Amino acid sequence: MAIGLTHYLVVAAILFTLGVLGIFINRKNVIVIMMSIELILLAVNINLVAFSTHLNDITGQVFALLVLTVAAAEAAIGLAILVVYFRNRGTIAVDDINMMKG
Amino acid sequence: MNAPFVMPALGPILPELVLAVGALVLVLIGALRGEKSYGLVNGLAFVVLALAAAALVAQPAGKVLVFGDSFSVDGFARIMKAIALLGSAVALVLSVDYLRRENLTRFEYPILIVLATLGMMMMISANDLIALYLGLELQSLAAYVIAAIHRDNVRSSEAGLKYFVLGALSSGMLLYGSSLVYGFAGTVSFPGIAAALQGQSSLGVILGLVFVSAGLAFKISAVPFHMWTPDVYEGAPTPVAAFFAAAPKVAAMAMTVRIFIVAFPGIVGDWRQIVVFISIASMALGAFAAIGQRNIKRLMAYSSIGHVGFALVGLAAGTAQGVNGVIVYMAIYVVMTLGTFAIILGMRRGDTYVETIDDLAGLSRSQPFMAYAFGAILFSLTGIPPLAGFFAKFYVFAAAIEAKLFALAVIGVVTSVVSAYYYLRIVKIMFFDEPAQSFSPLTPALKTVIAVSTIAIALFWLAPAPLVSAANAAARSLF
Amino acid sequence: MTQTLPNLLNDYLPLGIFIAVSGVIGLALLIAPFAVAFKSPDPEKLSAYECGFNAFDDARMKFDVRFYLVAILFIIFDLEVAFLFPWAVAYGDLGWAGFWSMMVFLGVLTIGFVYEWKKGALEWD
Amino acid sequence: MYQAIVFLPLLGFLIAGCFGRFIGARASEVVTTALLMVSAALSWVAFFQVGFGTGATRIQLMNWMTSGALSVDWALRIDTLTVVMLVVVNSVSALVHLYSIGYMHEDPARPRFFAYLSLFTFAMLMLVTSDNLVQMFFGWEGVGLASYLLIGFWYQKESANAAAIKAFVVNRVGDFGFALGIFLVFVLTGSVAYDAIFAKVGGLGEATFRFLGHDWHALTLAALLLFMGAMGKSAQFLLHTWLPDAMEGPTPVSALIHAATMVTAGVFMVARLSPVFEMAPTALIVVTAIGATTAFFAATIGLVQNDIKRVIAYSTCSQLGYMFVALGVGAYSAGIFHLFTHAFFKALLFLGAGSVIHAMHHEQDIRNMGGLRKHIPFTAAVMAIGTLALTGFPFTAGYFSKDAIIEAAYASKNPAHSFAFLATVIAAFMTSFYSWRLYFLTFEGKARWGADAHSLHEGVEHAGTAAQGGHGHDAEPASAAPHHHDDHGHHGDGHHAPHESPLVMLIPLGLLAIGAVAAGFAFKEAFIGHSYDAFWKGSLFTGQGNTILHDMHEVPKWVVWSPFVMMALGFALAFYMYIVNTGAPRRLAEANPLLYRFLLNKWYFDELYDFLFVRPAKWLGRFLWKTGDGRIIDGLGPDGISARVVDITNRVVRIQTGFVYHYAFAMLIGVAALVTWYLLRGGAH
Repeated sequence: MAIGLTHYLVVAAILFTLGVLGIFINRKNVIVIMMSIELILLAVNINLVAFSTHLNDITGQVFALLVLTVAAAEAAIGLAILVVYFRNRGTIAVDDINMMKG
Repeated sequence: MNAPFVMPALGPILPELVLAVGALVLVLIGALRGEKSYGLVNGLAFVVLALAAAALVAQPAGKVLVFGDSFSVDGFARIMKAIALLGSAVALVLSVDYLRRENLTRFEYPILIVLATLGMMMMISANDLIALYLGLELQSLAAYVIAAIHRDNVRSSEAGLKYFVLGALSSGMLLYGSSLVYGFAGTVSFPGIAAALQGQSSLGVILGLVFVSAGLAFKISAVPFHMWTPDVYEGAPTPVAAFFAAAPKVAAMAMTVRIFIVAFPGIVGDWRQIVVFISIASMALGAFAAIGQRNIKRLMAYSSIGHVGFALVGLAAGTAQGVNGVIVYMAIYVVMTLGTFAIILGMRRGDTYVETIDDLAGLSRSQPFMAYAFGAILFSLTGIPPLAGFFAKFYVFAAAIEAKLFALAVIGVVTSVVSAYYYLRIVKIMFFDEPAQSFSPLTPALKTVIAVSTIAIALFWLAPAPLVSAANAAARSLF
Repeated sequence: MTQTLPNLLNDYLPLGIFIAVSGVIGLALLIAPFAVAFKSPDPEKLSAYECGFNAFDDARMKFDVRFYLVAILFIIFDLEVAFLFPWAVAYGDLGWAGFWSMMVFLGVLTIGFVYEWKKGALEWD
Repeated sequence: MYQAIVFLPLLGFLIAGCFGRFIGARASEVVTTALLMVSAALSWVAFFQVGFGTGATRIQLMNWMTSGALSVDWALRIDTLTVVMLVVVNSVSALVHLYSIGYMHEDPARPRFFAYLSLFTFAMLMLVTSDNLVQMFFGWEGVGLASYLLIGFWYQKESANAAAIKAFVVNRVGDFGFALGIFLVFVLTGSVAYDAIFAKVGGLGEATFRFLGHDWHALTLAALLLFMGAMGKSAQFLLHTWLPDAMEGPTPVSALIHAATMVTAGVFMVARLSPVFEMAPTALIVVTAIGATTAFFAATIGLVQNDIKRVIAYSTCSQLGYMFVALGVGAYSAGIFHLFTHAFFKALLFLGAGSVIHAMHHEQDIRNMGGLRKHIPFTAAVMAIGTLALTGFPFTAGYFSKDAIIEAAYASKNPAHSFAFLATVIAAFMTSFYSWRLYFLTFEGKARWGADAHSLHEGVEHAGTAAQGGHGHDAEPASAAPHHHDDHGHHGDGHHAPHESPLVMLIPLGLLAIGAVAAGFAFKEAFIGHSYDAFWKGSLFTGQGNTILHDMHEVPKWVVWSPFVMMALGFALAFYMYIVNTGAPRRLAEANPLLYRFLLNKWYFDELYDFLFVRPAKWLGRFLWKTGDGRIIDGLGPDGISARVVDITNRVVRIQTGFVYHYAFAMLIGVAALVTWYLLRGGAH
């Protein structure tokens, strides 16, 4: 069986779904959310690289590389904000992040 | 094999270059001079924004594509950039006094504003998916940090965290959609996508479009991707909320308009349904949810959601006239929003900033200038002629009617009537309720911003033509 | 479309083998230390690591938030440097414009580095 | 010249509004009044030039906005209809400005007051000179805003605020229809400029418009929507409730806005759009019916009201009904003629009432007046003139215009005409009765404000007003207290006789009295007589089958006499009940307690609206919010929708839980919904 474009797309879709589910099913820890976000971005990268190969077009890989670096910056900022939040609240449980509502 | 790599023309991106180099220089200055350098860096940030604006104004008319067609400098980009720069600069003006009183005078703040503005300029000019993503992230990453700039305040850091988590999710969705669009259209360039689709839509592209729209809708805080807005506005320091409500909205709206109009012109029928849906949802939610609010920043958050819905009515039309309406709407919206936030920042007793609506009670007696200016702005936000807000709504509704979107226009009118409730409620509290403790006098900066925005709103009807004709020309540059 | 069941399973055979092999290796690595490792604790081995962790401790323990900071700073520079590889590979085709582009990029990174240095992010205390 | 007419009031507004604090109250008064005087004088020049010459023109000021197919110019449309309105607006406004100098002389916020007055005048001028619907809408909202500001001028007074908000909200209902009407006209004709609309409207007789799943006759729908706006602005039946409450504003405001000008904007609009209405006969039936109902209904309420201003307010409401009857039966010129004459005598009555109130130390209840003729003879005389004109005494202004309407109603072929005729004739009787009742109770008979009666009353009254912040003079701001009325004594111990108002207030009264007597006689021929065509020059459109102007001169003699008879009967009855046998009214009221209460409570309209809209809103508000929030929303006015709104708000806000995962979930639901939608739809094609 040849591994075709569809397989990559399905894997990426599954990863993406897992990432999204991870964001709102998880109630415990914001770090898990960060990981879910990384998962989403990786799913995107799989998509991009798969399409790039399929289309024989380098743009997708360039895009993937940029996504990778931006994701790093995003993770860094996310963690920094998380640390600030932890200092103030003493918890990073997702359930506790609801000072503001309504 | 490849064409030799040549240096791209830098002239057309001079405003962006100014901002980028300026931001780097400011970082160096800040880093080398230490924490005391806020005043200097802040001043220089104004200079940088002003220089960028000057470079923008000096650009020749016409359309230029640079960086392998990924960056488009056209009339539409220029007018939206001008509005965004104005929004950022005024937001920066509003922040100075607040930051000093709250002991937040960190030199990073103006730098982040400049960087976010740079991101917005990229969003506005982006002509392919990569440039769009990079601009968006540059703006968002700066914004996440600014939201949490008040490090010792639990609300501010919660706002930053929420904004970050949801923002990251939304940019993930946008990216996923981008990857699908890239895969099924075979290119990331907007005109290329339009050419590849040839007016036909495949399921993959539609799926991609839905995800891209979700990401875009988050950035303009349209329902159902709006949930972050009230919490972030409430939690973030007020000048930050002012900044978020003005310039980034303009940039995100410009980006939305460009991607729909330039990349998917052939399948208007397909994406119009998305736009109509989120437009109606935003208008309705903005109108209804704001009514129960006590915190004026939260109220303004819902109000901004509603206004985005109104602006989207113009986009739903999908015509040059509609885009014209969107531009006019966003320009007027920015002026009204900045005026409102200037007033919110004026709600200060000594060194304490208050932000509930009840604190405004009887303002007409203690601070008539503030009360009348706010009254005018609120009437304008409601859309009562002859104030500017009326024209904003008028143009988008006119475009919707031209495009035969009668239901959308009628719903828009109805929701604007509903929204009158909460705007007029504030008027009632200001003018008719027993006075609460009065506020400290306005600072000159706030006074200026309030006065200028109020006059602009109140007298717009005398000469709407300059803005409208400029918007008209800008809108045509997209088609 | 109309594959017989054995054929379908045939298609997945490589996957099955892959899972089996990875399982075997994983288990082997877990079990091997018990069989072959020397067990002669001495004070040097039991003393805390340089980073301050005890050698034998709960793996889920809390540790200093400053590790995050270092990790974050590392990952940013690490990933930005990822741009250097494609650049180096294609360097011959790029010419001066390519060279200067990368220099500007590195310059921007350097400014970031100066900032974090001056802010004291590289100091432990 | 026309630019000057329109923009001088704006100049006055800007000067008084921006610099009022620096140049002082006196200068503000003088500047605004002088500018208005000039404007009024120019208006009369324009009136004769255009009406009796050939000066009709269109002055393009600028291209206002262009958006796709929609192009809106900002232009002044000067034709006979416009100049008639210019004369009415500017004359009354100038006199009211002058009058206010005297009336408001104790108020510390005079610059603001005069600025508002000028602003209102400017907006009204914008409305009447408009060249297209957008410009008209603009002026329409402008007068609404100015009216809101003026009704709530004494904002320390709770009831004034309530009245202002009520006026605002009720008018929004009408404006909503008006705006929809404009949209519909634009959709039908592709333009908002009058000329283009009128040119196209002829070909649209059969056009239909699909809305809410039903095909409507397009022009009828458009006309009805536009008329809805007119109903709000002109306080017609069902949307009338704001007008009497608006009497909370200072009396000169009532004279200017709620008698002579703004409330007639609806009449003007229908007349201006006569080509549209002529093409929509069904809409005209509605106009006639609503107008006749209002004329009758408001008159019945007027019979028993005791507040001097409210009586006149209901009378205004009723007279506006007459005008709509005229419009409805196609006699546009008769409607405008009545508008013209009514402006004079109604402004006169209001200003006269103001003079009485001024003389009586802010007493407004006519049961506590009486015998005032001896004390304030000039006011009594002009009030008598105004009353004569209102009731249609031969050869006064009202005689010509009102009789013309009644004759037109009789002669019309409109299906509602017999109802309209009956209603207007009976209303004429009631008009005469309540007008003379007002006059007799105020000026004749025994003084009921004598030392005993008055001091007792005054104690009550002033305790009441003190609770509202110590207002006098309808109710002045607290800052004016303790007030020293240099010219009319002081309150408290001892009582000083009422005395005539200062000259600056009497001059406008005199001028208006001349108008009230002569306006009808002088312009009858031009407005509705033989020089009709020469005067109007086509600015009012009448359809081909519309021969009403001819027919109304051919009605039987008894019809011509009926209004006069009614007037005489009304006078006689009032004379009997309030002069000869003063016990009769009480006995009558006691004999028919239900009817009396029904009328006294204005047909229970406020109570009905209260029950239908306000009460459920309050109940739901309390129920849903449990806290004080309910008051805030409900304080905004009679709005049943507010309850629904609150309900929805609560649901919406409940979604906003504050939890990140709920927010993310909402986003996912959004995406999922859109994807599902496309998948399903994709299957469909």
